[in-house]
Amino acid sequence: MSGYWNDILVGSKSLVTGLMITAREFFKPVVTEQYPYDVPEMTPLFRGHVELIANEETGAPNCIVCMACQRACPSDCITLAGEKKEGEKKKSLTQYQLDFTKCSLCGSCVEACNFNALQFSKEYNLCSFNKDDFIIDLVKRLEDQN
Amino acid sequence: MDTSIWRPILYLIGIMVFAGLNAAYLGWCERKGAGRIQRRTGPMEAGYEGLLQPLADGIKLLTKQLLVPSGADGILFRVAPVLAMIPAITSLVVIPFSENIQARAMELSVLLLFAIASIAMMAVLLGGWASGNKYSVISAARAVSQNLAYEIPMLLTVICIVMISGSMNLRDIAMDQQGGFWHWNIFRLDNFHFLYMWVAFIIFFICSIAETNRAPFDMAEAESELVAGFMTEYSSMGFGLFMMGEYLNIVVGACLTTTLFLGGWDCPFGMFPGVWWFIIKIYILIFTFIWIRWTYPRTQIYKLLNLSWKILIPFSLVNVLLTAFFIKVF
Amino acid sequence: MSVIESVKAAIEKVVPFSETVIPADPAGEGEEQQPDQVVHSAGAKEVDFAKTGCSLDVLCTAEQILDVAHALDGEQLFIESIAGVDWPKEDQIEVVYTFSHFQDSDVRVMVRLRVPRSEPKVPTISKVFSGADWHERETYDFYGVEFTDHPNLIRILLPEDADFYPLRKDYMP
Amino acid sequence: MTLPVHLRHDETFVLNLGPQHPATHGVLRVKLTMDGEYIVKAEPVLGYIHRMHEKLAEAGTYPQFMPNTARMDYLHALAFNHGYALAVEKAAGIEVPERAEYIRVITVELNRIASHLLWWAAFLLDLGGFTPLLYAFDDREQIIDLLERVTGSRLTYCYMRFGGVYNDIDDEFITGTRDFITRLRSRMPRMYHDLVTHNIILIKRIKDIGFISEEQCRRYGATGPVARGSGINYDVRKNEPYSVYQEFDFDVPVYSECDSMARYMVRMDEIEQSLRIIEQALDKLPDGPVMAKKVPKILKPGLGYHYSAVETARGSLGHMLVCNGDKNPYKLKLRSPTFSNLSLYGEVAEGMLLADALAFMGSLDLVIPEIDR
Repeated sequence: MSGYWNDILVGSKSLVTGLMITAREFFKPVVTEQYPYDVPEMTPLFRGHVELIANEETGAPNCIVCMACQRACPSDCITLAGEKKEGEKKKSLTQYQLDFTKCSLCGSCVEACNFNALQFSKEYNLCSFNKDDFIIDLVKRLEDQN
Repeated sequence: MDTSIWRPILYLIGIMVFAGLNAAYLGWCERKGAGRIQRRTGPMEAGYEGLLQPLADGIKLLTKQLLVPSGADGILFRVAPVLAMIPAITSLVVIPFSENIQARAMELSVLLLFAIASIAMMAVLLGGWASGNKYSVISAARAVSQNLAYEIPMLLTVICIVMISGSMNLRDIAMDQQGGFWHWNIFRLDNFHFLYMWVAFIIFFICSIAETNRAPFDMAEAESELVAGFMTEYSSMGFGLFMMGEYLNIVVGACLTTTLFLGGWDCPFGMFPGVWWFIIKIYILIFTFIWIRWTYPRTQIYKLLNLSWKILIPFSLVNVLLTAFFIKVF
Repeated sequence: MSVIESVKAAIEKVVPFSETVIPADPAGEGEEQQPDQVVHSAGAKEVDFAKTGCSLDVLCTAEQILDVAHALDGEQLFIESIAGVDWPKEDQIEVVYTFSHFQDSDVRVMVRLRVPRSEPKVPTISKVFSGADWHERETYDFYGVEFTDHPNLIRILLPEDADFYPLRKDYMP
Repeated sequence: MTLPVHLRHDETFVLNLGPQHPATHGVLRVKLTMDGEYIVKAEPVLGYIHRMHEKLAEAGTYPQFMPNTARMDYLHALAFNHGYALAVEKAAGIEVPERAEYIRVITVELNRIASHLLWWAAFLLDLGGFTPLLYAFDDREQIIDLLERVTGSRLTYCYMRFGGVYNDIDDEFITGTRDFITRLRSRMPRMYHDLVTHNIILIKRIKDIGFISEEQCRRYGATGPVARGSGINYDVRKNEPYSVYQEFDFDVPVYSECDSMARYMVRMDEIEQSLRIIEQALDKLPDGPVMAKKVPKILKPGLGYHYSAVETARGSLGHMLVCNGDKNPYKLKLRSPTFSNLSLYGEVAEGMLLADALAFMGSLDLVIPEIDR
């Protein structure tokens, strides 16, 4: 019987305490961000999809087509091709295709690169109805940026 | 011209408008209230602070198709949502909003109200049963046992009020409490009724939460157990009517609590009584409904029945005895 | 007596300890596989916990597994996992059971047994360790190892109508 | 009028709970044979998001499997990272610099708190309380922001590397973590315990519900908070200390009530213990590199069987690695904790009410991708 009264008393007290807590929260400012109006800033290490790094002087990609990133990729989303131009020591990049639909943003490609040619972009709001939009031509992207 | 015809029609229109606005905007209030409690903004996009949200929701629901599942009982399935709405609107007819604003003053209006309120649970039963969905059937079964368990303490507390006021007319009950908060049934000074009437008020309030199927007693809806219970198979306005019915039931519950316990349209300090006091009181109560819903987890059906049979019913029986005793002695 | 010693004594009764390992190497590619670690015949031995994560390595036959399970159950070990390993070169499928202990640290018993690939049949231990039920179903699912007397040997992770065993080395999707 | 078809032939009926059900936290299906609201037989059906990670491991090289580990238990992804890194390091004999070990512990414990907070939120959602979810997310968001600073991702981390971690932590992370510890400590008693733990409705809902005996835990191999809620003092961090856990002073919360409330309390106490570990790790954090010098580009670990266990938020995670000297694993067996924890569901849920069975399921803390792998 004591449990019965105890349940009623302690129970009612706990219920009132609960109401007090939510009431206090009611008057506190909101903690959410209204997304399209307040855009959060990405941290410096944020991993968007990868992008090519351009040489500071020439503006051409740093990539020498060693294929290390392609081999390191767990999900086969990188296809690249290059050709050796006349009078140059290194190969130059002609095509760098990223299939972002398969990418898991693990960063293996960036780590595998020994020539400072790849980095993560800061793009996070990509969306499309078309699957082809996510097969990204990074060479073209770099040219557009320049 | 004979005004006696126009008066009821005007009141009916007024009630329809009141019911419609409440059904639409309580949804918005609930979402805003929940948002504030959870420290987010709630609806913001449609209109200023999302004020047009009910309109948008209404248009969306109206333009959708009412699907009747193949295993369902077609007639009952369509009737149930309407049944959820009608008793709530009908109940508003006998509610005295102020001394003069009452569509129909009846001698036995309390009895009528409770008779009609039971039909609202019929809607849940029929909707759940007719859906032919197993979750809905469980929900219907829960709704019946819950309704049964909570009608009893609710009516027992109402008996206390009837004994004190000596009337079953809601208007007379409210008139009896005029003249400041010390005349209200909950704090009534004469005959020392305040000693136990606040318990009756709490019992009545808990029961009205249970009767209106609100959290933490939303056993029939229980979205994380029974998906949405009786509403699982409803789409379009079928769903919309259930939602509106739920909010209107809250309004009726709040009106009833105000009339029975909180002095109806009386000002707490005994001055300038009027309809605004009634409105303020019912919205405070409605806010409490919302506040409670967004604070507690849901109870479980057997714990809920235990609460009713083991705690509320004994307490309300004792209350009836005490009322009789105090009336007789003092 | 510490837990590990009593476990040893219990296993000793079923599977004798043996330090000498007979290099059973039917495929004849002894150069690639050090027989000491990859293939050895029936017998239990102690292994370095720090290096392999196990304290006992028991290689038994399919008939002995129920007795081993009873012995380990008596020592209050709990079942950690059951895994299959496919060895197509030896034409064998290996079933690896791991058991561990709740109180005593560094007790992990790895019980291994090998059955022919063409007819992989192992008695179930789900009567002893109820948890083995699902693990055995998983092994059946991936390797096609048939656990005899299992109450409910059906596919668990793959769809019911799957007719392949994906973790066998020769399975190509 | 006749009864509906499903009730006509027998007194019991079959209720399909899931694969799309709000309380199963993903695509788990439980086939329930019901007698009214009572469960006669419960049979979990798995495999709706089975992805065959074990075959994927065999198909790629050792480092290529690392991103997959985070896709199993998306709530405690860093522990899965850690477990796989430890397994391969043990097999290949790679030494990890001390600073990297400390950073691993800090991030894993932060992630453990995030996982428990999300469990708490989802559990309350199962019980019908919506508001606590948002309060827990408010705190969890702080952790996610901190982890995003160091790992670069918010949910499916790929942070550990063989021989260290991907990136060093900075001062902002350290001060942020210290702030977070004070913040959570000040919020725990009010927002978590007063609002929910002491709430009579919650106590009535989960006390004496879902009784799991110690013996059942052993027979089914249940670990983690489920075992600790049944009075078993088993924590891989204490029993087989890995990484630098032996350097820290922390308790393993054990409750012997064996019910859902005990499991609830274990997790709530574990949050506080994790805070203690993080605090000590931040104090002791040594300087130095975060990546071992001599890690070969192509790993070829030694032959044999290697088993390594770590403690995730849900229990003991085992990686059994069979190496044959090749550059990809010969066999990787993942012993996921929830797989074993869920296997006792059928036995325990028998005879329960539907609502209780769902509360019990919530108290097991299921993460379906980890069960299905």
